[in-house]
Amino acid sequence: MAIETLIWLIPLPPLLAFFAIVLFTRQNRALSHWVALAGAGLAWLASMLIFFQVIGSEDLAKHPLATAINWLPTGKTWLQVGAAVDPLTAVTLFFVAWTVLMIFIYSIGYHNYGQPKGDHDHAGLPPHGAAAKEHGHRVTVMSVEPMYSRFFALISLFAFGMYTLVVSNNLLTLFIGWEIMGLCSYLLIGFWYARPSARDAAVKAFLTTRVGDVFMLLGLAALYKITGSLNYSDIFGSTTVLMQNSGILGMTWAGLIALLLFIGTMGKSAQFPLHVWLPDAMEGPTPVSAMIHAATMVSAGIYLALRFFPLAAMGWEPGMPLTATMTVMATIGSFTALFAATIALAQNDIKKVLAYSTISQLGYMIAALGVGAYVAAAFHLLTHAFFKALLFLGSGSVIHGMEHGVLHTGEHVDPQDMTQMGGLKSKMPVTFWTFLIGGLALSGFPLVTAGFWSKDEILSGAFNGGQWVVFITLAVSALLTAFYTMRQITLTFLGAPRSKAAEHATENKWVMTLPLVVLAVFAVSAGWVGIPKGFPLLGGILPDWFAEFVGQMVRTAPEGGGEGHGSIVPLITSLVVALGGLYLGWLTYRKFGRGQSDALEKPLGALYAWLRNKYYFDELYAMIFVKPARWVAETFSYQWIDRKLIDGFLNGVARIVWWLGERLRNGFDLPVINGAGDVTAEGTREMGHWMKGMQTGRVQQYMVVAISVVVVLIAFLIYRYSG
Amino acid sequence: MPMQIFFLIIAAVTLISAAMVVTVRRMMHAALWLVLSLFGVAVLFAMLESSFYAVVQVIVYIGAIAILVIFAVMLTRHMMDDTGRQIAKNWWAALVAVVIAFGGMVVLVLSWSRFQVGPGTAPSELLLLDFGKALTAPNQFAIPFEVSSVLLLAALIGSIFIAVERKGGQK
Amino acid sequence: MNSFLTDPIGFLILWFYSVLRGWNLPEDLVVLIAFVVGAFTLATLSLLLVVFLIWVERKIGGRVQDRLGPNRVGPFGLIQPVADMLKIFTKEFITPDGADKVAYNLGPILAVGAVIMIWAVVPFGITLYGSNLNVGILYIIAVGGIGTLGIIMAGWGSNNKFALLGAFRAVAQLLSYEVPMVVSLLIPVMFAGSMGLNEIVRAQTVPFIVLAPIAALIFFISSIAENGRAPFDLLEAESEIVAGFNVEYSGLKFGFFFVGDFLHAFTIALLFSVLFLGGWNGPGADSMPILGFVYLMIKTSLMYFLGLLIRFTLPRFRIDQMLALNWKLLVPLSLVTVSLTAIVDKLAMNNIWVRVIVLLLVNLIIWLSLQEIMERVYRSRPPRRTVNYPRLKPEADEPVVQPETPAA
Amino acid sequence: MIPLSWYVIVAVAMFCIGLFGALTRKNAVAILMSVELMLNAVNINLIAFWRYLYADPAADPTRALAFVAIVFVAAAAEVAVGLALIISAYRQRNTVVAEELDLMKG
Repeated sequence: MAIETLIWLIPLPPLLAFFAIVLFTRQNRALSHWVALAGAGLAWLASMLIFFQVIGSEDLAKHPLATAINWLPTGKTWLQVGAAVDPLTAVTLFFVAWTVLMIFIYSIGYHNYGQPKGDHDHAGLPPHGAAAKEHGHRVTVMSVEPMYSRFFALISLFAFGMYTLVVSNNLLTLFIGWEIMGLCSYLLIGFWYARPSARDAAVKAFLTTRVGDVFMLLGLAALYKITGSLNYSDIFGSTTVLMQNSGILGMTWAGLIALLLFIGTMGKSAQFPLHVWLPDAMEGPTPVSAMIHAATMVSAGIYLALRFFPLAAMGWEPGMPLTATMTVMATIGSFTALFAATIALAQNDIKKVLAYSTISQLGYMIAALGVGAYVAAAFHLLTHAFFKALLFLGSGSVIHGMEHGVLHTGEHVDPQDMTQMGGLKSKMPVTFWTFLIGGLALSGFPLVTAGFWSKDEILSGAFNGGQWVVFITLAVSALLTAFYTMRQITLTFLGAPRSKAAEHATENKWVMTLPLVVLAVFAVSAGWVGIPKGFPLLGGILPDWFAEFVGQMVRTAPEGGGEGHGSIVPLITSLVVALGGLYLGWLTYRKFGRGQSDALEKPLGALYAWLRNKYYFDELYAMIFVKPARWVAETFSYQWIDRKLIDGFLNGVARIVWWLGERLRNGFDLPVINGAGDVTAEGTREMGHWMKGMQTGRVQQYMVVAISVVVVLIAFLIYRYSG
Repeated sequence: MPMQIFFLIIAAVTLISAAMVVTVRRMMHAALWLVLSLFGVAVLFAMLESSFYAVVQVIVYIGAIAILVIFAVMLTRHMMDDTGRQIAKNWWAALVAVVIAFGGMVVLVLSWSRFQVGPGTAPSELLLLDFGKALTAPNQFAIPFEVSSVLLLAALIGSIFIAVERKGGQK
Repeated sequence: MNSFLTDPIGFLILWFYSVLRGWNLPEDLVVLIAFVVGAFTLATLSLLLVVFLIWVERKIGGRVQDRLGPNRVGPFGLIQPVADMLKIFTKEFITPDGADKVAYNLGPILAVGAVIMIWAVVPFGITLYGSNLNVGILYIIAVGGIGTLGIIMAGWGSNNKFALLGAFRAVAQLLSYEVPMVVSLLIPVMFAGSMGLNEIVRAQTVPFIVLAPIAALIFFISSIAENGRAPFDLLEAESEIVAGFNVEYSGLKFGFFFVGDFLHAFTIALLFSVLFLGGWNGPGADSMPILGFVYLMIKTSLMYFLGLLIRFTLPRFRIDQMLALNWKLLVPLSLVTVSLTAIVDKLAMNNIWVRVIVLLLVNLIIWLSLQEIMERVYRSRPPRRTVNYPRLKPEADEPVVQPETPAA
Repeated sequence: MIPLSWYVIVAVAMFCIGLFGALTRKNAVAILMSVELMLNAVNINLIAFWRYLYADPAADPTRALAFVAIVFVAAAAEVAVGLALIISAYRQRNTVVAEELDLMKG
């Protein structure tokens, strides 16, 4: 089989798994997860084959591994769809395949496969636990998820969407994959649909991302209108058309389209001001759906932004002032990074912290793209996917362990509340060490962790690009990141247990810890592929493979992967903020005791409440958008337009027609039409009566009649035409 | 000349047995005469160098239709078996009409010059393949072919429906 | 002389032609005489073969049923059929009262004639065939219809209820089983691209049984049914309708049915070998046509033997079972097989090995799904009721009720 | 050689015989048989015309053959349905005389 064929085969196994589970195996839990695992595993295998095939090839960006077929005829041309693998795709494929496979494995454990059925469990609600006997005592143990198979079907479909998006060579199939993921995200957030909060969150996520998608669709339409194609290579080839002025805000077409597509990214990757859905998305099955919304799907937005960086940066060279679109990206990105990091400071829910951290890190990447640090953004995308996946799975593991404790003790505490934890280090060692690695990577702990290398590159990109404001914003948010990460680790794992549940928390089974370990390995080692050449001491020990490989994607490597690493300022900055943030966090929270209020609450005062309530954004949106929309729907549309105007008009028409109908009936219908009908019927009956005699029921008589007619006819015709 | 004699013999056999079909009193014999007559038609087909239809004639008419007719005769034999008139009373009127029709048509046939032509070139061996392709080619006979298969299916279902013995309270 | 060694029969035919031409006869007449003589020879040989077949069948039947079979007349009882023939020749012809004489006498002739007519198109060797008819397969089916006609005539002409019942059954069975047979024959026709038996044999570089095992099986089963032998011998089920359509026949007329039956069994084996086992194909058959004839006879004998084993092993079907087997199993199966084979064969490359593998795979899939479906059907049926026969004797541990003796 | 008109005359004669039978026979089965004769006459005609006028490859020789095939199909369908009707009528009214089957009399 040609390797090109393999590309478009990648998304297929999960899709088949989805259908197989939905149609056939949904009654059988084991079969369902095996089918899903087989789908994910095959896709993983194919991805790895492709990845290792392409990393050796020269000049992959110019000649990507591609295959395409004609799909829809559009007049004289064909709309082609196809799959292609270029460096960016290869790298994305790599982390997507790994993280997806790990989620699948992890989910088996998280949904309590092998545990008894719950006593009061409902489809649509999280499992409540089942009564069981253990060493002669009656205890409550975890119970298996009631909609186990459905979950695996949904994440299989999700994986299909992600793979489709990654391998497609055109915007159409990318958009299809994008929307499939949107659907899956909706279904997974609302997985426990019997909980009102989950329902609301699902709707919120769906609608919020839809705002971005509408703009993205506009961008696609504009792109198709202008370049006549949705293929990446065709689009990037038609520079001259795209550089024309669009007449809107004085932007070029390229800039305008890139801006529209970027709004799509904002929706998907939860950038300010469309970030509000992501924290609420944590209503899904705890770590797994959260992880989808944090490590994989939101990456799709960044992936799109990376894809369209050439469009955004069209006509821009390193050292020149940024284009309008890039400015927007840099502004929104860096603002989101700082803004989300501040909110994360004040959250107590272990997942909410990570959710805001995700928003913040995604902002980092956008900001990096905004200042032209393309490779750095891609690099951070890769490392972030690994360590954030690790963190989410780790938090899920913690929650799972806490749930075990809650069920065991019967104590009523929220298993996600960090203030109720503490001391889990000894209870859950594997989780602790892997979580620690993830946390350090997130904070950018120097030299060993992947996060350090990628973050350092972003900072140096901003610094070397001369974007001071961006640089400082990012540095501050890096400090905050390190701080809240350490706060989280300290509150969760260190110190003494602050609840009985925490005392009884236990380590999880290997199906949950194995993915943690695998991801932890990547969280450390993924950084080694991109150590800049110019880095003091370490630079050049390992080749800077990443920059060379992904750097092909942009014509000129804009930021100093190797050469540009002139100044030592960004390095020192990142060292200081990472270590400083970590130390401060530990210092502040190491003494946190049971029932205490947060150490930041007093010094920050009113600001803390703002942070706690996420700057009241939800309330703001409710006031600006939701209430007016309700008013328009309820009062304006329904009461005024619909009831008064339209109904009144219709009633009037109906009255007129009624009157007219009555006149017509009495004046025309009854005498003329009915009369004619009666006469016809009467005549027909008379005629039938008269002709009845002909129908004797004797076949042969009929035959005689028929043949006589034929004979007469033929004779007539011969007479007519022979003479 | 031998071919013409052979033709005359076959034609005579065919027509005489056809005449027997419509006149003979016992239905079973009529059916057997029918078989002979149909067989004569098959030979005529073979003489027209259409061996395919000659064989198909034997399969369809003798192998299936005639046997079905015989079957029906056997099933309904109690009523009509060999007793009473088999021919309508005013058969002579029909005979006159038929003879007139025959005469008229023969006159017609003999008066057209093209009816006197001899056979043209012999059909090629590959004709059967061409015929098969023509039956399935969409721009030739695919639709009539499909329609006739639908007709056969309808006949199949219909005759089963008609002939099936209904169980229970059928009036 | 060389050609005499490699192809003695073909050599003889050519020699006969040259002799006739040497007499300065017109070409048409030469061909006519040659065909008449050939047909006569073939028919005679086939009837003589029956003498041998009767012995084979009785012998093998005996062995299957743990007997010796004929062993008195001649070595190994070889002359036994001759004795049978003598007996049958000397029997009286009985024509029952009220019989339809024409039909009654025509029946046995058609029954044998239909079988012998098949031989006219069978290619026994490269040079050895009666007529290379380009619609050979259709011809075989048509001739089979004539055989049916013979049986009906016999049954009806006998003026006997049982004979008529046998004829009814014959019509039901023979007409029904013609359907799957014709459909399964479509597959060799499709593979060879011709309805001529010679072309079909030539096309079998790989025997068609490898390409279409299911079609071969269907053909085999339905031709056994066409033959009316066990397990499909309900047209002459002696426990129900005495001897079926031939109950009123005696002497040589009965013998004709007998001969027709035996010859038909052999002809089935012959056709199967020609259509599915490669006919005269075999190593060296191209250069030595007589070898091809030998190969064909070996294959035919094997198939004949298989038919005999089936005949002596399986019990008779009930009539509903017989019809159900046909309409509910063989007809749908053959339709599915034909359609799938047609599609797959069209898709498969021209490479013969690809075809073999792909078609075998298709057949396997059809077979497995058939098994699955049958299993489901039978599982969904209510379990068969077991009959509790009344006990004739009280069991040993049961107390035997003694008739009470009235108290004195 | 045999001229085309011979075949056509045979076909006409056969058609007329069939017509006579169809008009005069009382038994429904016999009427059916007569109809078969008429259809066969048509087939003779079609094949004869094909052989004499359309057999050379230039004249699209498959046309007439397709017609014959359709006549065959129609004949087979007609017999199947006709016989089923006759047998059904025989079961219900115990007769196969066409004149007595006059339920449709007006």
